[in-house]
Amino acid sequence: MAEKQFEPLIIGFTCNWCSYRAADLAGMSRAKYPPNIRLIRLMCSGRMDPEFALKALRSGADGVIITGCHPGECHYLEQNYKALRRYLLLRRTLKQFGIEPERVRLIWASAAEGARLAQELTKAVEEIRALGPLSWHNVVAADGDRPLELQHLEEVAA
Amino acid sequence: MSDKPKLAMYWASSCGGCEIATLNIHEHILDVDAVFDIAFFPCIADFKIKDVQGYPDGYIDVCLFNGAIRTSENEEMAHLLRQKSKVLVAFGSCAYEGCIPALSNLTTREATLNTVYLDNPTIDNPNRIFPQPVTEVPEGTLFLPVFYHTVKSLDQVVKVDYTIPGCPPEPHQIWAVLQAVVTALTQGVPLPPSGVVGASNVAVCEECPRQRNVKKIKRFYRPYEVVPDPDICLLEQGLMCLGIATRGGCGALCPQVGMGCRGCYGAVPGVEDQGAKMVTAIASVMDVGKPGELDEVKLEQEIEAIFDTIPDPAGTFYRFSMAHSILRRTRVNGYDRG
Amino acid sequence: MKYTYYPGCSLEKNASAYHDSTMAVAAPLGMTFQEVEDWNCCGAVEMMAIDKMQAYALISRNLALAAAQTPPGQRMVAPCSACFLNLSKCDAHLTKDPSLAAKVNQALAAGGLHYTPGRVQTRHLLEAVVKDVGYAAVKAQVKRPLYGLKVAPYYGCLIVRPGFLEKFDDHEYPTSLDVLMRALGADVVDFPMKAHCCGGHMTQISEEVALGLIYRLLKNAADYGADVIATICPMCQLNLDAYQENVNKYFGTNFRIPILYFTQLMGLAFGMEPTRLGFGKEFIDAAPALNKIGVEPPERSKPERPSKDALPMPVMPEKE
Amino acid sequence: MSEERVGVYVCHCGSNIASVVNVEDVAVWAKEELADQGVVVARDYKFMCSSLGQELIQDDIKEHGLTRVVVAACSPHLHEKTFRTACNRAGLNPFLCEMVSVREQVSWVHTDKELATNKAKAMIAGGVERVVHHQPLEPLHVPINPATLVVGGGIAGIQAALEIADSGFPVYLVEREPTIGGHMAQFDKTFPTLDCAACILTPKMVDAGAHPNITLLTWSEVERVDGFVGNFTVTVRKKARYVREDVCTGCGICIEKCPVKVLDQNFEAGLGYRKAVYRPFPQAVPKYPVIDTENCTYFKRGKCKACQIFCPTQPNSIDFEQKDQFIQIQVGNIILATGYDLFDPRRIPQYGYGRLANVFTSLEFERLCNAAGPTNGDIVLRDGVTKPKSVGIIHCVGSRDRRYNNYCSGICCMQSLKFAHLVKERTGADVYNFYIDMRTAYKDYDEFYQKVLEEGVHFVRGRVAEVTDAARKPGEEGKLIIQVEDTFIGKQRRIPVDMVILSAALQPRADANEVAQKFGIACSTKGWFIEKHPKLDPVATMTEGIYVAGCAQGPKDIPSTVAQGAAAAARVLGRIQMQELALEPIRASVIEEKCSGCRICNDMCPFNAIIFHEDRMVTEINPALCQGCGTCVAACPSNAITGTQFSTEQIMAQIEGLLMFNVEGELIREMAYA
Repeated sequence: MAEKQFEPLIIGFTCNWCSYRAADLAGMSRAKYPPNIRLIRLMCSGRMDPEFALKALRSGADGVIITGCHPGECHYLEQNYKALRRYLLLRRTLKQFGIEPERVRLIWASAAEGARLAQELTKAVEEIRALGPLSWHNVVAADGDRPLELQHLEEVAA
Repeated sequence: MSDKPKLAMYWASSCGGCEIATLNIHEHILDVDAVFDIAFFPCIADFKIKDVQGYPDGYIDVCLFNGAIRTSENEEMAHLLRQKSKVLVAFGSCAYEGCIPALSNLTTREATLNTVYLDNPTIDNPNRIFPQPVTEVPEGTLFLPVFYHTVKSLDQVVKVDYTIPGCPPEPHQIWAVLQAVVTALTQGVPLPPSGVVGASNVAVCEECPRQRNVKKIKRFYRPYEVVPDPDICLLEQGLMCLGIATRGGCGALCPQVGMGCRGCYGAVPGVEDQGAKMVTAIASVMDVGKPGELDEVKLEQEIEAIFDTIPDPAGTFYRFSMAHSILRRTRVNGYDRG
Repeated sequence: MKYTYYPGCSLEKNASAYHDSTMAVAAPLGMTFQEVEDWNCCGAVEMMAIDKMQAYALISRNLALAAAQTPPGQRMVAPCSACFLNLSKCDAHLTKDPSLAAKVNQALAAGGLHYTPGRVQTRHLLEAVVKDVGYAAVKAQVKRPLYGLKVAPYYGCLIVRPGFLEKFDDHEYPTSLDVLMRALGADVVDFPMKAHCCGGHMTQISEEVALGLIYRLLKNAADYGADVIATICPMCQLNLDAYQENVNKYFGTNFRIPILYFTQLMGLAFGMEPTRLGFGKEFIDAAPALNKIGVEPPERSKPERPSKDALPMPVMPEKE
Repeated sequence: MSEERVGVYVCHCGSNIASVVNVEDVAVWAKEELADQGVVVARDYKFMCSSLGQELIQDDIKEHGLTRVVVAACSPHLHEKTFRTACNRAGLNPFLCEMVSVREQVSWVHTDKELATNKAKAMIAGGVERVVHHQPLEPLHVPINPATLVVGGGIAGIQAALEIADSGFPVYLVEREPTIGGHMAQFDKTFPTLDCAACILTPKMVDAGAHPNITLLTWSEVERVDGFVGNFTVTVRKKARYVREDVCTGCGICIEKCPVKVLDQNFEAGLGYRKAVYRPFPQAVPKYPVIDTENCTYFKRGKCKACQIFCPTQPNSIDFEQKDQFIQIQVGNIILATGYDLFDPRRIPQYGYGRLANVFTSLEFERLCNAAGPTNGDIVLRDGVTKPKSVGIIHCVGSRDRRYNNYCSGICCMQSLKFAHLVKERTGADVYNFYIDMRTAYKDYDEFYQKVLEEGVHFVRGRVAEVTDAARKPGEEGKLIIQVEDTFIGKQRRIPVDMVILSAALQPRADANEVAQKFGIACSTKGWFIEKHPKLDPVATMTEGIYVAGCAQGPKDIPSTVAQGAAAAARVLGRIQMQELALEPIRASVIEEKCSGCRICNDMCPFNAIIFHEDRMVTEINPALCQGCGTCVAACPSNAITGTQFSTEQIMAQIEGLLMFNVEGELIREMAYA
């Protein structure tokens, strides 16, 4: 039997004005993308708090996608520039935590780019699939730190 | 023994600064002595674990536990003291959130041991001898505590009643907490609700006398690169300061003398991840790229160039709070044993 | 400033005047040249059309040699427009297409060479003079300004057009040579055909076509009253100079416009001996034109007062 | 265990959702598995948005005492309002309802039924976890000042101003030039009907100038905009005219007596002259002249004063001491109609403009054939006398060209056809039009094209390579030769003509970015103002209360410009009639006790909603200015800023819910570490 392929789980953050509507459009035009992505609506990519990404990664997501309006097209004028800066600094920080930059991505998508968003999401799923599971609970818990029996400790300390 | 309340203070994975800070309450230590019996305090008086094990459960009224959980011994002591104490206090940054010991969560246990026993320039260890948890010798079996892969905070192994943050906690804050406990014990006043005590609920900036303006930061400097203006917010001068994301209570001592806050009081209440808050705050106020100014590639390059002036973001932003952060440690490729 | 120097075949033979004058003016401008040892032909204009792979390999050999012989960051200068185009084009294509680079390097390996795309940056001599040296430094060297000499600046079709390089001058209507000539004191005439083709190797394929192309350049220069045409390319110089008599015969004209390298005019303005600058090797004698050079700047004739009916001309941004 | 009582409603949407997602299973699952999260009712229904579906929710709210509602159906952009209203009818605050888009994000984009059902469940779990943290909210109400500011006095601005003023509401019309009229006032004829531009424009200008509801502020610029929809405070700089508007009668004697002639780069497009004291053209509105201090002899050398000496009014209208004035006006809405700039064809040197005398820009040509222009309408060469025997008109100069502007300027084809017709009619010359594609959409335009074709105008399809005076062939001497590839016959052609007209592109105003910033609206990287929706909301902007009209939003012809001016006015009038405005209560606010005054957030808001109180050293957010993007919420390192509807608790809870189980449906939560 062929081994079951790994199904990554990805949380996507969308902007109410562009990428969330692009996702709507992808639906309306019946563009297909893998069901590995679950989206959250924010009003703007500027609302994207790095804590959200950390929370998702720790809670079982294998990747995080942040989406927003193309530079220069932000509904709120320039907040996506702030999102970009936060994303870049977060990515640097996450690298030190051993998280591949490919797992946390930034995609610009306008409300008209339904098909493109679907393509980008598909690409992201495949690339994160290739990286394998993140399973953060294992990263933290599975360190073999089984405490020794108490009497051992007693002999050492006493 | 008298029927005075029993006080304990124990030192797990930490530097000893907390004990010094405690003694630094000066003559108030006499008040402490007047109110308490010292039940366990290895730093100032001789005690054996056996003594503690001999106490009935809940015998110790207040146990100040400082230090992170780095080894199996630390963890066992945490369990033991939890069992024997009515009130367990995570005392200082190590016990609260991992502090400096937990920075080693950014690497592996193996790399840490290598640094200590092999690669350090002052070490000569030709036979590559490392401490082993179990060693057989003709006389029998020797045990050493297990050195954990991940440094944990105290509350990640046992239930903690109170936390006093700081590296180390400020003496006046320690005294204030002890006073509250003393009052509670002597006058039968109920203890405050559990949680963080001996600190402010607002970030360090509130206590900082430096003048603050709308922030636009062009780049960061290492402390040796510039002489800071004595009156203006350090962050605005490009000097890394974690005061914006750090719980106050210390009196903003570091920024006042020109040294950016390192973040030792941990995250502001209500914040889960101090480092993430630094990432978002710092990135928000970097002065680069207005709409329409640069094409996307150039913009990204310029931003990256500015971030290059922050050499170690994880180590800087999580200097004290690594063990208590959302991710807690680095993921080592190939290490996953899931 | 130190450059890697790729002379190219022409500068060894028919364009020796270009080489000599380049060397002569380089010194006062602080340009020093390190010639690529064992360089080979750049493939001229035909090789690309015959076999791209071979052409890339041929050109890359020069790049590989230059890379091996010179420190990183040192720019290469080619005075010949075709050499410049081939060298820079090849590097750009290798950078863009790693599979092409791999193939080329396979070929280079046979000669024990290797080239990392992007390592050698090539500039045309004109660009090096204009951008690296600058107009002010050129002007500072002028000892005998070319007052009164009417110069038509001729760029040819190759150097301003590559779209893969950072744009060095306008593709269609370049002006850098105009400004340079003005810095020498010359009177620069408008030359609308300044970036049109000189005919290239058409003289060898279909002389009639070539003569037509050469004719219109000469006529345009003559229409605007040019005493000389300043060129930046050996091919252009050869075509306009050596075939000028043929043009005259074919079209029944009587053009006598000397075709000079811009470096020759620079040398002249720097007060150098004409023989040092390769003068005398041209087919159309430059002496009569050069005799016109005055000592004083010519008095600017007042622009003709437009008739009262005339509509005003659009305001142009200040020249230079 | 949640204290809230949550109802979950899963819509079939006919078969749109049900054919891919097992909706019955989802509803049963939600009731059983999400009980701990507070779910007390979970149902599936054929069409939740139908009145029966809505009643189902309303009944449950009453019967089961639901405190929260989650509807798993289509996108909230479609039916959020429907379900919020339903909740409201049943007495539940509408903002306690959350929609989960299992149609657009699940059934329409996924095919594997099992995985799609898993995803739908996870999304509902996210919705349930989130909705528990919702807060009841009330919409924000803002009163609307009935006055309107119109910026730009071209035909778009005039039209908008008149529409509003005619409806009885005050308008401030601000124009930076000395007169209103804009580009249209410079034109001769307008396509396709060939009405004289002045004949149709000047009456409107006069109306605007005399309208009791319109305050005309010409020779003025907007300096500052404060406030927000309904309550803008605008500071206008009224530049010194040096002519007293209260006494000047506009007799024009000062202009007559002024000894200084100045090349008029503005109104006459550099083709004619004006005086140092001038009004751009005789029908200017207002009629008061203005002194150009750069060229006035008095301002340059301190003497002359001819204008003052000859001024017949009592007291004298000329006032050399006048200073710029700053005026503050209060308005509820703003219409931006700042127009366009013409592409400078000097940037395409091969077309020879500026070098070759007889190459003209389209605007120069407009002045040339305008009866009030420098040649009194004679189409002549630059020498001022010779009539051209042949004229080449080049389309797309600076448009549809990767080197300059990618876009089509929209008007140049029709404008060039108009030029061709005028040349033909007035000179009988041979006319060549060089075009890439002929774009003559809209009413009566293509008929005009056919008419011009029939008049014998030549059309060459191909982009012109160059315009040169370098003659090569007999017949080319003394002419301008147009080198072009005629793509219909596949040949290079050289066409000698006497005159060349360049139909230059329309470009955004050079200062469009600054203006956009001043008004806090979005602007494309090029400089066109961005409308709220390109199709469905083409005159509003993302900033409440600010509208755009005319070429400032993108190139367009006069009919579209007028239509857009009127449309913007209609939107504003609608707003004024409402008297107050209900705003979506998605707003950020500062919890003052948590604010350390670090000022990280202070520069986060492009709408200036963030205020810092130096005295208390805390930050505050003005809810009326806040647009709810949440950028400051995410920036605050103390979590001292909260955002309604998108609070950190709501998002964090939703993340947890979404990650309840993995793609295959296995629970993740149990694996999470302590």
